[in-house]
Amino acid sequence: MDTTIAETGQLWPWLIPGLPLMGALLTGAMHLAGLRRPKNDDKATSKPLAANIAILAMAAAFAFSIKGFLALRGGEANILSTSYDWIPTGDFTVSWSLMIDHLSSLMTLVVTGVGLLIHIYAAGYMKGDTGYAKFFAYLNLFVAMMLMLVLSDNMVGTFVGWEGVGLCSYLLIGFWYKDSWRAEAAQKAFVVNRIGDAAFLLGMFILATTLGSLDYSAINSEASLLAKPELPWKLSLAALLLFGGACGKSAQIPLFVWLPDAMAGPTPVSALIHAATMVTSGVYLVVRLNPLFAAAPLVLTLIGAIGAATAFVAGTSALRQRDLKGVLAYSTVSQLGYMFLALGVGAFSSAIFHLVTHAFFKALLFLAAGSVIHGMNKEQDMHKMGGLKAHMPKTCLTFIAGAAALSGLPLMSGFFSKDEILAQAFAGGGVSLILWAVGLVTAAITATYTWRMVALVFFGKERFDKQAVHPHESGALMTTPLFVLALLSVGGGILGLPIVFHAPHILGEWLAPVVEPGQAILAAAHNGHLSHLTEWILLGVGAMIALGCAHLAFHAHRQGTQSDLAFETKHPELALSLSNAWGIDRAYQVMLVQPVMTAASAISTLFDLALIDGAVNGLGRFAQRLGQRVSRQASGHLGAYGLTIGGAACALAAIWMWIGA
Amino acid sequence: MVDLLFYVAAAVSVLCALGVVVSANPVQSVMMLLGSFTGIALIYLLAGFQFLAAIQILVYGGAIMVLFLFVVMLLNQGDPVALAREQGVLHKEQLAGGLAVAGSALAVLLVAVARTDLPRPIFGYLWPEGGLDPLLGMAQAMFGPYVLAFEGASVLLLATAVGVMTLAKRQRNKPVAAASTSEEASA
Amino acid sequence: MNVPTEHLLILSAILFAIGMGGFLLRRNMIVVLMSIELMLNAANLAFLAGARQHAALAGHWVAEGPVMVTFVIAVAAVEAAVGLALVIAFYRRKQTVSLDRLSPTGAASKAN
Amino acid sequence: MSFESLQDLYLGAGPALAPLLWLTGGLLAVLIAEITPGLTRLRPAVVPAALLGAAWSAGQLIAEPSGLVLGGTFMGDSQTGAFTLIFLGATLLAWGQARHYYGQEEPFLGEHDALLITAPIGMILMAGAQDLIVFFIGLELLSIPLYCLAAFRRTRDDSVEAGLRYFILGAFGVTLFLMGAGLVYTTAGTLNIEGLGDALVALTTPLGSVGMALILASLLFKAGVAPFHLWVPDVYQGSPTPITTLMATGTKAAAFAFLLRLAPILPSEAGLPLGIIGVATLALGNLGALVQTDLKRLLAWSGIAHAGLLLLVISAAVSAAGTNQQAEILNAATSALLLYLLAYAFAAGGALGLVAWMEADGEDHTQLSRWQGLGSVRPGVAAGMTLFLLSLGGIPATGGFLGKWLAFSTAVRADMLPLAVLGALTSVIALGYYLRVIITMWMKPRPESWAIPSMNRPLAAFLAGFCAAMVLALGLIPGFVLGPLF
Amino acid sequence: MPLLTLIVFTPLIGAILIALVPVREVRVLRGVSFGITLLTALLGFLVWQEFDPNQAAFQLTESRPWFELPGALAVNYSLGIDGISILLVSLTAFLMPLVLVSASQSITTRVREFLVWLLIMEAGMLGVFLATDIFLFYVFWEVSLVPLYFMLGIWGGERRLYATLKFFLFTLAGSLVMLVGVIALVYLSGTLDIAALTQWAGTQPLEVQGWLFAAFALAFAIKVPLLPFHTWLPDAHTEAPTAGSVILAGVLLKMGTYGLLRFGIAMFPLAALEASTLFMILGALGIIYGAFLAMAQTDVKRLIACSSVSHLGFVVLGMFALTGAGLRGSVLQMVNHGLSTGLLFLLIGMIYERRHSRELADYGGIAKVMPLFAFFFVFSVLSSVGLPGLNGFVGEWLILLGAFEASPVLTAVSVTGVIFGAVYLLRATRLMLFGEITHTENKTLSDLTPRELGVLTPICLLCLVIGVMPGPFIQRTEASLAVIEQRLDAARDQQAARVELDLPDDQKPESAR
Repeated sequence: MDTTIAETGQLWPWLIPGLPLMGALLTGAMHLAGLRRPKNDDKATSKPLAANIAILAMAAAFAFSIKGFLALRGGEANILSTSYDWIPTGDFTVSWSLMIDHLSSLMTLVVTGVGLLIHIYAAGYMKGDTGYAKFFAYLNLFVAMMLMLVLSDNMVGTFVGWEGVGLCSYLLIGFWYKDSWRAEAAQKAFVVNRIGDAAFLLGMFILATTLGSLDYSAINSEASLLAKPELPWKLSLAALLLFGGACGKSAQIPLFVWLPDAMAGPTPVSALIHAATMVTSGVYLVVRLNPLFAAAPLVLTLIGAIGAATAFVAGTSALRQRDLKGVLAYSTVSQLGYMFLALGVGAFSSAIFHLVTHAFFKALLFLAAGSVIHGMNKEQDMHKMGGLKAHMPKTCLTFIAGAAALSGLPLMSGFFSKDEILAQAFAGGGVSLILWAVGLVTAAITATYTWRMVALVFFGKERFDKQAVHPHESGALMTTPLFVLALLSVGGGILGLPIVFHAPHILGEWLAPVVEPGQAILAAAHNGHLSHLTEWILLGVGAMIALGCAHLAFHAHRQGTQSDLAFETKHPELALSLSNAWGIDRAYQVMLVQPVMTAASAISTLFDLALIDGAVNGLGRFAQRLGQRVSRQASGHLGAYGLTIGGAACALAAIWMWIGA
Repeated sequence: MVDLLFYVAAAVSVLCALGVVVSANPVQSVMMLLGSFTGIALIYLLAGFQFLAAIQILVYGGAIMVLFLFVVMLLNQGDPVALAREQGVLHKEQLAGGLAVAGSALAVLLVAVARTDLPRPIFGYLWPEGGLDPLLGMAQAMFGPYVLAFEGASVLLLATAVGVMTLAKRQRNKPVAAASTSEEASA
Repeated sequence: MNVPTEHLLILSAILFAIGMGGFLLRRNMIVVLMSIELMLNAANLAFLAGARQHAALAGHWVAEGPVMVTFVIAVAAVEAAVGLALVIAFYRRKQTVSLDRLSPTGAASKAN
Repeated sequence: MSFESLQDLYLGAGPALAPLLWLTGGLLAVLIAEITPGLTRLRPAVVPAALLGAAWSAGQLIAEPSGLVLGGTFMGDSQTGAFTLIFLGATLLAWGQARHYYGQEEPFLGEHDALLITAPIGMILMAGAQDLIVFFIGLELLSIPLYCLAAFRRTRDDSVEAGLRYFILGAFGVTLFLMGAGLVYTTAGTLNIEGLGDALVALTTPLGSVGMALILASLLFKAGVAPFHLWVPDVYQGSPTPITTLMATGTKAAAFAFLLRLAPILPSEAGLPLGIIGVATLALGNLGALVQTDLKRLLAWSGIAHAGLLLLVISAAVSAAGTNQQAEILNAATSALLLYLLAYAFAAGGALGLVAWMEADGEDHTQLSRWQGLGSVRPGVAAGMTLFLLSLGGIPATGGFLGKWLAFSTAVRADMLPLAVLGALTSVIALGYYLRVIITMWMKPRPESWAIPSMNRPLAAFLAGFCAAMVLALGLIPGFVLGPLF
Repeated sequence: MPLLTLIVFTPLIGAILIALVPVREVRVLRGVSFGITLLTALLGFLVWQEFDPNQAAFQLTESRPWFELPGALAVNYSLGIDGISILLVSLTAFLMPLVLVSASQSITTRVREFLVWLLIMEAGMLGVFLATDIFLFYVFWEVSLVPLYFMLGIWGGERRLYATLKFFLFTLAGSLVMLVGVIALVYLSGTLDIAALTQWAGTQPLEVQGWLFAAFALAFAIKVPLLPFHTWLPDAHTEAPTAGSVILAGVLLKMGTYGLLRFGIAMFPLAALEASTLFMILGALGIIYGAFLAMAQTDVKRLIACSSVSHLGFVVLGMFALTGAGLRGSVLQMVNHGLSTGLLFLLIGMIYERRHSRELADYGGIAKVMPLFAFFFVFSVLSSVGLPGLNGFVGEWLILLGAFEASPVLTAVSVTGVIFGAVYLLRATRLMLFGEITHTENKTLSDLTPRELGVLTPICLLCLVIGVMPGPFIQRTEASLAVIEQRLDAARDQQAARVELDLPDDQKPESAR
């Protein structure tokens, strides 16, 4: 890590997470203040104010992100901003410090940019909700935490954001807490995230104890140094555990189960947290620590494998969803799998590329879906939609743009990012070829479910109850962000055009200083440079598959729900298990959750109450009973007293005689 | 001859003591007790303690026995009705226990006696020089070092008189004067 | 008399044991008191045995034993008086001198 | 022996005997006041006057010990003086509690006082005895008045029976002592403690051992140590409460005072068995107390437990015999016993005093259930009782804690750590029943229909307050006791 | 100015003052006692200010001869404060006024008695932390038991009598064993001064240290409470009135961990090293076990109580890791647990006063009618589960880091406590706050009053401050902890030398324990 740190005295980077945090505090205070007021108070006055504050905070944060970006672009070294010591551990000290480097700068741009759009959208979407100010407080807090996550110079700071976004996710999933299933989903999200966090913690401890520091710069330089000779297994273990943390946050097998349930939150939340930002933090972490992971090839392979598996499993699940947001949720999991697949083959910048484009088009898809749901009076079942193109053209248009990007139709942003990953996998050779194959299949699946969704929602017959539902287009506040995002989804590809286009890979070059150390370590392992021809062929294959599957799926579902129902009647069990993510969630319930709860009640009643407490109380009762017996000796029967005293005297005399002897 | 007399006296006192314990009639027990005390007094005499033999007879025979007899009579304990009411002589429920404890007491004492080698005086257990009796020595000790015990005993007698009087008095009639009673005289 | 001290002690022990037997086995309080008197006498014999033993060893009379015996005899009288007074007090309440007629105690504790 | 030599003998013993003379004088004065019509009214003043005079003399004795007096039969040292103070305090408490306690027996208070003032004479003789003869007379002087006093409420079966039980067993105990003393005398040729100390070899012969064991048995009986403890609950419960106070505090103290004198002449191997007996007694007493529903009986059982702990102290002193820290441990044991007994006297005496007070409202008020919710109507009484019980339980800031500290520290210093730990653990049970009383008083509601206990007993209130103050003072500023004594 | 004496005796004198106020003047009683606790808190703040973080030894010391024990042992009334106690003293002084205010609503019967006990309790607890004479320490140690006993027994719930007895006897059993240990220590060393005792004990061989350590550790383990001795805690917590629960969780349990540190680790480093694995195992087991217990509870107060077992497992784990981070973390976590669990108990108390039920099943959906309550509840839960940015995280993180150095495996086991903590606390949150209101009684619940907000807010703010800026808190402990670390290092050297010496004789160090 030769990118040295130039300036440490600057505190303005703190404004990037700080402003949303202030926004959160302000809007939160507004919410709390609103609670204390009489019920019939005019809340309307405070409402736009809350949204405005939040949006303003986001805009300012975005502005400062750009400032950071420009500073770096101007050739400045990484900007380190240390405020004060946080935790002195005795051996080293953890500080509150932020670092703007090429990676974090990019992430802040994405987070604040997409976040800003979603905020604007949410101002329209949440209109009329009683928890309006609260919602924006949470949303702003989330952004602050996410920025903390990506900006922190050390792992502990990242962990603050890491858990902070988890918390906000919890709060937002359970935003409509009156429905207990939403509250349960929130709890599940938090707990599953915590499993990952626990692994993260352990990984962090390994690094802290072996390397003596938790600053990224120190870890990355140390790790790459250690990588040269025999790698200590401890570092591999650390990498594995950190990946465990990433699994939790980025919803990878085996910890992905919370994400589909997380759709219980309001749709902007799904867009922001469960598609664009928080779930990508796992990817961010691996890239941030790329020398460490590069130095642990086994872990890297595992990451690739898990990524591929997740991509496939989630993709197939997405095929059978009837819930609009369900499809998107599983799609997100699947795409995250893609990113991990990329990480697994050492294509760090490709993963980030996909992360960025995914943030664009998935946010778009969610927001558009939100617009649909909004227009359909909270209806989410695709089987009860159809033909919405006519009712909400703007939404339809933007949704199709997103779908095209997601499914990787040629020249869309997703096309480039996905194909870059596939190309890298193919270039890796050996085991990576399997990953490539899985990726390709998943690409086909992706195209299939995406266009199934498009067809079911916007085309074909109108299957909803026309008396009850009057689909309508959303307001400008909501559609404007859609268009911005659509633009980004379509054109995002220019960030990373393939080499064969002979255009600069903007993103790759931008990230080069960050991923270089990792790449350097990996360089020894494989040097996958593809010939231009191969790359052309791969691009072509990708385009063909995407187009073909998209076409087939669109036409199969255009007519309506028949093909879905046909499949369900033909393979009912398969359909069910597919729609439930291969039944993994159910398996967790049966194999993990229930045993733990049973064990808890068993420990509580059988072990603790019966055994330990029983022993304590038993001791008490035993003493009581013994006391009864002892007490009963003094019965008032003088004969017995005499016998005891005489006998005892004799015994004492005998003992004494024995002692004397 | 003198020694033989000791064994006779010892036998008498032991037999009488047994009689005290097993007699059904308390009056008989009192008489047996008197016999036992007399035997012991004889042993005192044989051992050279004439004064002690005398007070043994005087105090035990003359006072304590009379006291016992008096109470037995007072409470009609010789009466057949009373005898019947007391449900047998011995406490059958704790016969075994009592015998065991008494027996073990005897055993412990006898073992202790048997296993201890008391030094034997060269000239046997004959009277020492300087008189027939340790009376002078006793007097000197009582008014010398043991004066505290002696005076204590006198206080004890006084307290006993008060206590016994209080106990034996019937309730509700409060006499002011503390006349000496038969109990006190016995001391 | 040239009887060894041991024999006096044995006599004392036997009388003590008999007294203890009476004390433990008889129901009649008055007889129990008599048994105590027997035991006191047994103890007195032991004191005299000691006094004789040490007098014989030392060649002159020793005073402690006989003094003790005197006190014991006095105390025996005292105890007899107090004991009988208590028996009378008890008899006045229960019209009996049987030890078995003492009320049982500690019964209340079972209620707990 | 000439008159002059006798004069020397007597006069030298003056300071040591002064407390005894005060008390004897008091006894005579009580009797004279009782039978002289004009002086009857003076009688209530006589006993406290005599007790205070004796206390003053005892204080003098502590300040200037006169050592062995009367030809080595009596020890007039500060230890005797200190124990004397405890005896006098106990007697004073009992005397105070007895005012207005008796109903029908009130006319006999003269006799009562005469007997009451005799008991400490015996106790002092026991505490100072350096000769078994003196001890024997002391024992009788203590016991005989207590037999009579236990049966003092002749209108009640339990009182008469308490006296009878106490007497029959006590007389049996005395015969054990006498038999033992006889055997000891036969082997060692002396009844003097110092002489016995010189003839330790004789005491380890079987005959001597049996003798010592029988003496010990009788002492343990008086102290109420298991397995000689069975009489304690019955007698404590049946006796008039003031007399229970005297027995619980005075008799126990006297027995242990003499055990302390005896400790140096016991074989050091006896330390362990004695310690085990002590801990067993501690456990037994506490277990017995755990299930009692009568306060007096509960305090009796707890008294047994306390005796067990004190025996542990004695055993520490015994086991240190012959080692180079004998003197040190003996000193520690002495101070531990004294302080423990002092604290115990005030705590148990205070508690029993409150019981006696409550009894004014009915004979069944010794029942714990009758104390229910007392804290809400008579918080002062309940608070006092709480303080006394906490002191008995050895909670810090009370005298009981300091006693416990010293007691355990003696055992620990004599390398009896396991016994000390066992003792500590068994005393947890003690808190179980003390807390039950506290729970009853404070944490259970008082039935509406129950009358509020009367409060018109200024002397009892004063004594309870005094005890409470002493318990606290011993816990918080123990220097005033520890300083002059040790 | 004898600051420490003032801080101990202000509540005590206050208690006497209160006792003189007529029972009926409830307002006066409350006002005066609040004033007194406030004054104490002010004094606590002064102590905090006066405290010199760079000094490792006791400071602000005061000493006066008290009395002399036989054996020429001078007992002194001596107070002092160092890095180990400063946080706890401040915490006690800080919490008390708030507890008092919270109690003013819930306690309506026998108010004067309650206030007297509360003030005595404060004096006792402060005394425990401030005493530098072991006799004085022990006196305060046991004296602080009594007030809680009464508070529990008089103002507690239905099974209060059982709980009081259990609480008292359990703790006392440990205390008495400790008493024997104290006595042995004192007479072996010939001093009662804690600093001198620490010096002396450190030089003793393992055989001596081991026994003494065991005697002390048992008492503290019961108080903490460590695993097999924990069953008194749920009962006591469940039955105690809110103020009692808060004090119990906030301060009283800390007496155990404080003791383990001062009289376990600092005093007997060799023994602590030997016992460290055992205690870490107990701590880790406690974490998991407490969490499992909490998961199975249906009574929310009992649930929080069980969570205490789990949280204190963390403290013990970190402490007996015997590493710099672990020690720091455990010292800080004592405060954190006091704050966050105290908060939770306060909140449970507030809802209990409205609804008179502690059953989870009787609630549900009350976030709708009590949004402020919900806010504070969630805040407390988050603080309790150790969310970064709040106090719990800093302590837990340091503890786990420190523990990881000592035993990665046990740390891995303990880390699951982080997960389970989220499980049971969020479950409770969900069942209480979220979902539809199913009980009609709950529909009319009123939200927190300003007074209640006044109680909760300062604690929450402190949670936040410790979370983002624990520096001033940790810094004050550092000097003293550094000394402990030095002692431990010396002991480690000694241990190593000993192992080398003993190796020929067939692995003696194991059996030497």
